[in-house]
Amino acid sequence: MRLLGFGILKGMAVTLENFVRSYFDRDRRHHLFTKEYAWEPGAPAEVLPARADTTVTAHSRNFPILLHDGADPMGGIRCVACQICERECPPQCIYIEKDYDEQGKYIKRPAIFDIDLSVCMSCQICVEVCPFDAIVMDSQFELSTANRFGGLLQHRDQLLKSNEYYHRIHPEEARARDDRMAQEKAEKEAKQAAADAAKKKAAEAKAAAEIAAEKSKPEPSAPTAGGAA
Amino acid sequence: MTQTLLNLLAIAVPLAVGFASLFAFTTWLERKILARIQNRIGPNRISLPFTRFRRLFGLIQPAADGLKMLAKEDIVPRDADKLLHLLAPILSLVPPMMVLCLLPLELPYATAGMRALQAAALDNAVLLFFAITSLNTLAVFMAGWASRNKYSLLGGMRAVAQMVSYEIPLVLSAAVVIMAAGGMNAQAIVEAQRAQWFIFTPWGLAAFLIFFIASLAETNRSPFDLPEAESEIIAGYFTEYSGFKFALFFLGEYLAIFAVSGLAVTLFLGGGAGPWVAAYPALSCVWFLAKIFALIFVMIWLRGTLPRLRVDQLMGFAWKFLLPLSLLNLFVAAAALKLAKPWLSWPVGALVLYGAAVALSRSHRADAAPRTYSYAE
Amino acid sequence: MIEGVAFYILSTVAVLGALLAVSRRNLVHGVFALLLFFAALSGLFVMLMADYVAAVQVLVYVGAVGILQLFAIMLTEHVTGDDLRRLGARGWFWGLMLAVALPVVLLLPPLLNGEPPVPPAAPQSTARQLGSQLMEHYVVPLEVLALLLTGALIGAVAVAHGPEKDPPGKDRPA
Amino acid sequence: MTLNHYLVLSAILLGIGLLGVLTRRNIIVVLFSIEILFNAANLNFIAFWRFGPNPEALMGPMFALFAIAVAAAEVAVGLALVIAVYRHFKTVDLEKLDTLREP
Repeated sequence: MRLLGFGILKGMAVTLENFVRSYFDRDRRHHLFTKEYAWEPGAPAEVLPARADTTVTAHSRNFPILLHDGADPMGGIRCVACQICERECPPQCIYIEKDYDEQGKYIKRPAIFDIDLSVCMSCQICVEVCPFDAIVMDSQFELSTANRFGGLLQHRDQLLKSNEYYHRIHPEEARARDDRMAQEKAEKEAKQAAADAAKKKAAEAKAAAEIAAEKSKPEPSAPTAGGAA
Repeated sequence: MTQTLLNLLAIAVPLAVGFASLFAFTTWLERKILARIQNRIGPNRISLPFTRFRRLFGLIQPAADGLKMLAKEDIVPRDADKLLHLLAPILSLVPPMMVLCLLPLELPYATAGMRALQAAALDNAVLLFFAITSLNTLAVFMAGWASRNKYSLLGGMRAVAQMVSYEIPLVLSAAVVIMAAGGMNAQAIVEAQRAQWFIFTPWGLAAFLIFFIASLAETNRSPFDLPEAESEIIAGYFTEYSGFKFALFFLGEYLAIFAVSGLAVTLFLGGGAGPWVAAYPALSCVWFLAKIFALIFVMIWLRGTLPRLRVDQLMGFAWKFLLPLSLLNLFVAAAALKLAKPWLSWPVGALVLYGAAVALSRSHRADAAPRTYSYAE
Repeated sequence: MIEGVAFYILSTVAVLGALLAVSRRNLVHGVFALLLFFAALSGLFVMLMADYVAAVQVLVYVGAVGILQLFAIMLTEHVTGDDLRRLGARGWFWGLMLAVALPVVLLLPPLLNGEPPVPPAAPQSTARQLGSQLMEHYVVPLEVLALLLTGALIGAVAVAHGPEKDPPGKDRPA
Repeated sequence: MTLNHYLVLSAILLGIGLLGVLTRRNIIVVLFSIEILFNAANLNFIAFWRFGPNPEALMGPMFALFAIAVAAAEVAVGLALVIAVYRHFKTVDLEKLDTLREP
């Protein structure tokens, strides 16, 4: 028996149930999905949320940062200013200038490395193309600034973060990346070693060949000196 | 002369201050309830400056909104009608404020002379109520016209058409109660409901539903908020308003909601009557406000559930469904009151009303026949 | 004393509203002035102890008739009425003369000799008696009025409806 | 306030209404002025009722109510006619609507 207005009442029953159970129900279906902010708005970026159920998960990506190994940012900086990411960046929001020492020789470090976060679209292409794993995505989102024009243009020193910080925000990815780098390094050393070994062998072979060549060469030059002495 | 002035002030000021602060509370209530319906938390971030309280469930959000509205720049279009542009929000605020005095809300300390907190214990209170609320339609049109903007004029005209066509079922359903109570004095109507609230009689319930639906449309709320919906013609008639004038419009709208639901409580839910009122007469004011907020909860609940009506559905619903039903309800109530045999007139009345409603809604289904498309050869 | 002040305020508002409604070039301003005039008149009715008529005046005139005229203005041209000469229509002089002469002629007799009748006791609120009289004494005029209003309603809709936009043709079902 | 005050006021309103009817060329403003005339008459009814001999007979308010109802009906039909005229003649200027007059 179709009561007049039955559809409306059914709809209202659903919303009322949702309203009431959102207060009392802890299971997934009715619980409030949005949680509090990850951390206090004023806290410095370095401080990570103490509570576990943060809204910032291990897979949240925001804007790129530069990595450096060890404590000294400029000492352990991975970026060598090869400018691949500058060329690959679709919105062209990265600006790099190479660093030169006094004699003008190019030392593998960026003098200027600027990323304009207001232009960056977090596409992560720079992370993929970087051969030196020097640039990764950060998950810090409290980036609002007062002035609109220069505020979001981050310079090299603001971008530089320690590898250890990277491990804290994206543990699995950082570990995977470090393992891969370690493995590549091992391979390179192995290849290097193999190459050295090969080179050494080649050198020995060449040396042996030269000795052999010298032995065979004196006979033809002194055939008269008494044949097989 | 000064005594009467003091008396009036002693009643008018709490009305104005009380209902304005209730407005702030209702905006918070509305956002919290809507949020909870949609599995979110609702405003809870604003904290009182310079105090320890961090986040009082967002109770300070209305104050923050008010401050923001004050701080916002008040932009007036260049060739707008300056005078009318300023006058529209004021005219949308004055009628609800005036009408609030007509409600039989007994403030506890009201002097014995003014038994019911009615600044104007008028004899034809209900008629004056509808006369003054019809001024709202003017404010809406004035806002639409004064902004010299095609879309706000269109939005204004649509809002005026909607408010005018929903005013008739509103008045007719109130006429049923006036007939039953035998007078238009709000106090007399509350007295007449001492034995039994009008909502518990079949024709009373039908009148209450029609009144409630028509009041939703009258204050541009929930399913009928087409004129001011963001997704429709921009924001309807107050597109060109910003800053405090915009806030005045909202204050006017919420006061209109209080006024109309206050009248619904007086007409159908027995005004300030409730348990223990005999023991503590002050409780009648609490009961009155509690019932108003119950109605407001239903309005917010409807807003969280029902989708918005199209213009033609909106107008069709008013003229083809509500109006004939309220006319029929008038006859049924007259017959029931004349017959005065509840055991007979109630079931018959309920049956007639329900049958008419089903017949009316089914008769409109007819024109929703499957469309026939004709393609160009 | 209060009544005197109230009377003068309301009457000046009424006269001003009427004058503006007649003379304003922008029709919308004219309508709002007219509504101000209706409201002032409703105030005067309250002063004359006819509160029911005052409420009906506000409901009918300020609420409905005002909106009706606004809709009419919107549907016709010259909303701002710039090009129409206002008072300068050809016969304005004689119109003004007649408009002044008629009230003076009508007012002379009572002002000259009749002393103003003393106002009797203020009648109580009239809603209840009006209702009962309407139902008993004035039933026939009430029904005639009802017929007139229905006739006006249907007539207005028929006249304003105008020709069917595109009469049902071959492929559009009637 | 005495009866004469109200009579003077309604006379002035009558004058203004006549002024509007006779001098304005836009039909709608003429309708405004007719409304003003109606209301001036209503004011007289109520004034005479208030200061008249027996107020219980309620003659004044009764007449005023009927006058208001008729005036509302008149405005409705009048404006419908104006819209029909505007749709046909494309103008609301009284000077131009002279097809009934012989040239």
